[in-house]
Amino acid sequence: MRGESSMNVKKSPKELLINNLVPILFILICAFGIPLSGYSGSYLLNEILSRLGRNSFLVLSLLIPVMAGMGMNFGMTLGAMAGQIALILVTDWNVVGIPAMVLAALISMPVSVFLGWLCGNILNRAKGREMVTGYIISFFMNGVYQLVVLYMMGSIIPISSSALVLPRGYGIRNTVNLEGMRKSLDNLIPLNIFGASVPVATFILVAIFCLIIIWFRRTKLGQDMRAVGQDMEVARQAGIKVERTRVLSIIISTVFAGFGMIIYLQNIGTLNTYNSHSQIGMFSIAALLVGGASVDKANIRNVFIGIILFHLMFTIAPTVGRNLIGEAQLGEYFRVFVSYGVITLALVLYEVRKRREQRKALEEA
Amino acid sequence: MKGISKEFSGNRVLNDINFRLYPGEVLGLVGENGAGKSTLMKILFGMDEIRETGGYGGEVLIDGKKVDFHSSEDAIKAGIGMVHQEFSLIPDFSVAENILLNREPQRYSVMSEVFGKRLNTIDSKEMQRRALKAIERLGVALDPDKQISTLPVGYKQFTEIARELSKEDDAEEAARHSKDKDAVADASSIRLLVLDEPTAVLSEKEAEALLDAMKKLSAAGIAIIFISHRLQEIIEVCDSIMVLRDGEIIKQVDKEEADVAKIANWMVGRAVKSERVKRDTSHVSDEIVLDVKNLRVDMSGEKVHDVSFSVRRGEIFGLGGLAGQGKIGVPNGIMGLALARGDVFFEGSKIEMNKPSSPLGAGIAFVSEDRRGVGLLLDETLEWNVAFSAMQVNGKFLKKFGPIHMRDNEAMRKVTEEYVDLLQVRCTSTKQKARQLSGGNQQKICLAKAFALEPKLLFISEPTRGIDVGAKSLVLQALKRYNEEYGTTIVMISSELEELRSICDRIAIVHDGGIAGTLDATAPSEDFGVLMLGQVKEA
Amino acid sequence: MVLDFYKKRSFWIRVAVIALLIALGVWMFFIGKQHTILLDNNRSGDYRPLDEVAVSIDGSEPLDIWSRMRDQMIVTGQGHTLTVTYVDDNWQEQTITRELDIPVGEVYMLLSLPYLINNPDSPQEEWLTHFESQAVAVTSDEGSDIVTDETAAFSSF
Amino acid sequence: MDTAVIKEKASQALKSFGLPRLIITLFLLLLFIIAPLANVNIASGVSDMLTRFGMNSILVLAMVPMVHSGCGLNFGIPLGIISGLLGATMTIEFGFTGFPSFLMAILFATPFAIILGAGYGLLLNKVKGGEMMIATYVGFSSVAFMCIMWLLLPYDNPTMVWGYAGTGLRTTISVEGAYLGVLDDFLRIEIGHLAIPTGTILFFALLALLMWLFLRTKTGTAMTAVGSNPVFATASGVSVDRMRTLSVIISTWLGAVGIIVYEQSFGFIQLYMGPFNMAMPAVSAILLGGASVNKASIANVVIGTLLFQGILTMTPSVMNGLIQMDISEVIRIIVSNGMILYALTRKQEASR
Repeated sequence: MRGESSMNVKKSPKELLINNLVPILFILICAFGIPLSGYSGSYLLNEILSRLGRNSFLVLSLLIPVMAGMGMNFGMTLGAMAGQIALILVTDWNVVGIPAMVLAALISMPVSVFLGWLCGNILNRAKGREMVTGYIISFFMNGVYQLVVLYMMGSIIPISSSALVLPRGYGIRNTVNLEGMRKSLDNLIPLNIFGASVPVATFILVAIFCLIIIWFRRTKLGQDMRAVGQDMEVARQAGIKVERTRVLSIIISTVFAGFGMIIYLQNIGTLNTYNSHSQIGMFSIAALLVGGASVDKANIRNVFIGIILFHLMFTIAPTVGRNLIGEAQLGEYFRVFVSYGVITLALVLYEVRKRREQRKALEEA
Repeated sequence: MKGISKEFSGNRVLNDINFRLYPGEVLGLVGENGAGKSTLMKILFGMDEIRETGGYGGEVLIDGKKVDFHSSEDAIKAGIGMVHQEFSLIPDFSVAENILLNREPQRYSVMSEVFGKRLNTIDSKEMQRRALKAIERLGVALDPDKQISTLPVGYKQFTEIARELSKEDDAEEAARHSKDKDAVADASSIRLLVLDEPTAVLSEKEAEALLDAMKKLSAAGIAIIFISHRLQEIIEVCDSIMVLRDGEIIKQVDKEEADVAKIANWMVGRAVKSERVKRDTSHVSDEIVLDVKNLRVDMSGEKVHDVSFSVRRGEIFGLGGLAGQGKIGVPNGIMGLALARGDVFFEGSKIEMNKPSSPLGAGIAFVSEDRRGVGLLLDETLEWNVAFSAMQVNGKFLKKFGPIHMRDNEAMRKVTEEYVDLLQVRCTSTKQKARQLSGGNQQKICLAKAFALEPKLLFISEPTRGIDVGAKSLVLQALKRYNEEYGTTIVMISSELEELRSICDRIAIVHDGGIAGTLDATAPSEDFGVLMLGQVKEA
Repeated sequence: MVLDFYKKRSFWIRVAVIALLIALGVWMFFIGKQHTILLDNNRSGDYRPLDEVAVSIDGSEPLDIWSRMRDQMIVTGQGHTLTVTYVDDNWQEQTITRELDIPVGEVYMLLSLPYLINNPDSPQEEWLTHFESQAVAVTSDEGSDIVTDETAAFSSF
Repeated sequence: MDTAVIKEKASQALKSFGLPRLIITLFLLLLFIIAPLANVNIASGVSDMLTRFGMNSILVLAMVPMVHSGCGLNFGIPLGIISGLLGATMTIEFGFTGFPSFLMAILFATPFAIILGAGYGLLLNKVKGGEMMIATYVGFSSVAFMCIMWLLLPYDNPTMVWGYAGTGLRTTISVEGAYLGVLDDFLRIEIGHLAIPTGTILFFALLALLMWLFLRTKTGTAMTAVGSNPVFATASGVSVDRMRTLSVIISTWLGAVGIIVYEQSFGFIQLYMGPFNMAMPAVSAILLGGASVNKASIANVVIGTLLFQGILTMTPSVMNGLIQMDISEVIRIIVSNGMILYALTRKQEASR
């Protein structure tokens, strides 16, 4: 409702262009790239549906901290780590299928809550630079994650399966096979259209999550978060517990990121123990920004547009690179460049706009 | 309120204040900046700030019962509402959301049983209803669905007042929902509303609507304390008027007895404490050294619309006026620190706007009112603070090795020591960090910085703000001596009229972004008071 | 008073929710856990192996197990229906259907077919026993090289 | 009175030293003390530490100018590294050898560093307040962009391009025959296990001295003032944007020189994703040396690099000797990022 009312404010076409520069750029890249890639429509559809299924949950988990004015939650990696630890344990216990996913989600929850609480409290001490701090936290926690998974699992935390533990007796192997739950959610309700399989059950979960977010916006806590996000001082004067609200937003985001990671990995089917999580934050954030979100405004529509555009580019880039220059590697690098470039561009546009608005506000006062 | 007094670190800002207020009475509270109005209201409102600085003396009685608020929430409970000068509104929220900020009516939700009450959903219909109710009481046309950031200032003000009014509904709600009878007794409706300069930012029409609203509220039995600098309004709407000066009640009268001139006199007319110091004006010539024409400055809170004045060589020229009227904007605009337009001529040549190096290069220096923000490098040594500007502008304190200009630490130390002695700066060494000095000594360092530039013209803005009496007179003395010894022209900007009158030759009063008039410093204080309040006398 | 009462209530509700979640986890653990049942057609005590026997669990495709052979079936969850089809001494095809319940915490179970067929009504413990698995041979030895490089994920994404 | 002042100064000094730095210093000392128990030769440990100090110190020094001008920590140092890589590959492409190749590498890198640095500086001026996050991503995107360029640029020296394709640079290129060890071996001191790369350390000392002198010039003073209080600097007629851009250019150039010095000691040019993770160690080293987001000195550089590289060299050998478990990588990640986190959260605390 509010989003629309702010859209109604008249904007010049130039401003409209700048505000939507990132999605427009991506539509152009895709429009240019799809014919060059030579992929069939059904292949692309299949690919997009599957990627939409596995990534939506992760990207949606970013929305709540944006609402609370904390920017892109680079700390969502922490949730991904919690999800992965849960998956390793579940795999070791030989649990498979949907029960394995539910169990992993349940195990990841307390870990995510703890990590989110930690992250939120650190971010409260670094107000105004939440993003860079969150980013460093994710690196820092990666060290802790390695300490746990590479050194403590199998030695302190009992892991019995020799398929998981390194030959030296402790530490988890590079890859963990999730054969037991591979696509168990995606294929729970089978459906095929135009030769593309649709992960119906996953989409249902995503839809439920969307409804939760919409409902959450209308709760007292959601309202408080929006207030805190817009003006911390005013919110504090009105008696809202600013710090606590911010921590809660990060906790919620981390927990859902953990769930998202589990959904993501059941689709992939293998867990790269030491690097599945490390880039997930970046790709999710890039996707959200591609969808037209900015550091202080993001909605569900941005999520889906973003995933579709970003992953379309991701799918076609290597073949376009090969067809254009004869080097698939080039396409790989190109998509890496674009992911980083998009975040850079979106951050720069946000900062420039913020400064412009500040100046405007100053002139008006 | 009885016998209220308050000290800030030994500085008595309020002294034995007594007043009474009846239901439905509108009390106008007037006084110069720093007269103690805000402090008084803060005490009434139980602000943390007051307790943290050592509490207050005297007592506050409501309905004859002594009260002691421990927080502003207590004050709200007792039915006191306050609308501050700065808006505390969330820009992207609607009017209704802002009115009921953090007091939103909620609907029960199952999730709240698990995750706590904050997961109750917000009842937007009820919110709408209650917002409308408050707006209706205020009697203005305000759409509760409008987004705050799209509203003109006046409506923002109404939203804030409506918020205070809506608080009594909370009490009712609480009483209705609660099974506990005690809560009902606890919850009283709003009795007293404090409006701190609500009309300062309003257009005339908006202000009128606000005054109407105030009359309506007072008719409904709500007492109002109205703080304003617009005396006309005060006289129009208030039942009685109280004038504060230097922390004391100068006068409390019914409105029938008051008129603008009288009030103005009470406000500024100080018992003549400081006799005007004798000045040697032999070096003052009639030559115009600085000529400002149609200056316009965009500076937040200190906008200048159209200011023209000229300063003679060698004189001390004062710029006075109430806070927020634009006097601070003048030097900041000329020095290129705030966005400015207009023509400024110095010694006949034009000064480029929005380019600090232009006035600096021409020999104009500026001591900013914002010492810590603009005036000093808080984390650097005194030597840096004193010598930096002169080094960058005049190329002083440098050793030259061909094209390379190295800092001359020895020269910097010397000049700093010189000024430390001259201005009696209390510091352990010239290597001390500026942050560690007291306000008065920081101000002296700012002066030293300006003197080190050896300017032909010196702007000095609020030189005595926030420093103690001893330092005050020292700073003023130093300025006067500097002016007399070197013939430097000084333009001094101050909110304290007496201070200006004590050392300036001529004083221009800035009101509403323009010059209300220029008077000789020896003119009677009532004349200044009238100018300050915007009652332009056609000369 | 009111506050206290509320606090208590919400406290208990929270405890109940947490207990519910834990219970859900335990339930998931049981219904999702995989077990390997080794179907053994070797001599067991006095019972000689059968010539040919087909085993199906929970209606799966029947698995033929020849004499003196052992095969395995992977099942998920605790309770299962076992169907054993064999040819008896009179060349008559016989079918035994039994419910089996894998004990908590077991991963490998050894099911002795000859014993079961000869004692179709005996208690489960007599023909379904714990089996200590040897370490499963790992096919590849890739584990020693751990890649912890943050950039490595690009290719895998 | 005097004793009180001294006491206060002592506690101030302890505070500014910071708990994490204290812990890490003690940890490093402990490592050296128990090194003999783990059969680790202290002399070779010190040599390793000095070699790595020489390799990394200039990259750490590159942090100083931007911190001084208030641009924060230069997470965008990969941009400078890219300039250095361009210089390094060009010097090999044109077939320079020996010490001239080293000088030529720096010379070739300089225009790139200036152009890239200027562009980067202008960008950072537009985003004041959000520099660090954007710097990080500018670094990353430029690395990814150069990945494409390394494949496409028309290099054809057979020592550098992929053998089978004849185009596209290899991931690692040896600098043997070019400038391998030109500084390390200059006046090299070897006593038993102890080896000191004198030339590299002298070269660092030279640059550090130049930096020290620069910060004492009129311009350098203005730069520091810009970082300390930009409004004050503006009020004194200094152009804040110009100073900031200048600092970014110097920082970028030092990054370029830093990577070339790194390569002459390391022996290889690492292209593609190589520069990707170069920022974090440099940033955390200077923070470890006691710098904060807005204050840094040459001493911070020296102390920080020694401590950081000391931990990096001593932990694996000692740990391996003691418990046969190599957790040095994990310690590196936790220490370096923990240090940055500490710095990011500290200033806020101080201002409160």
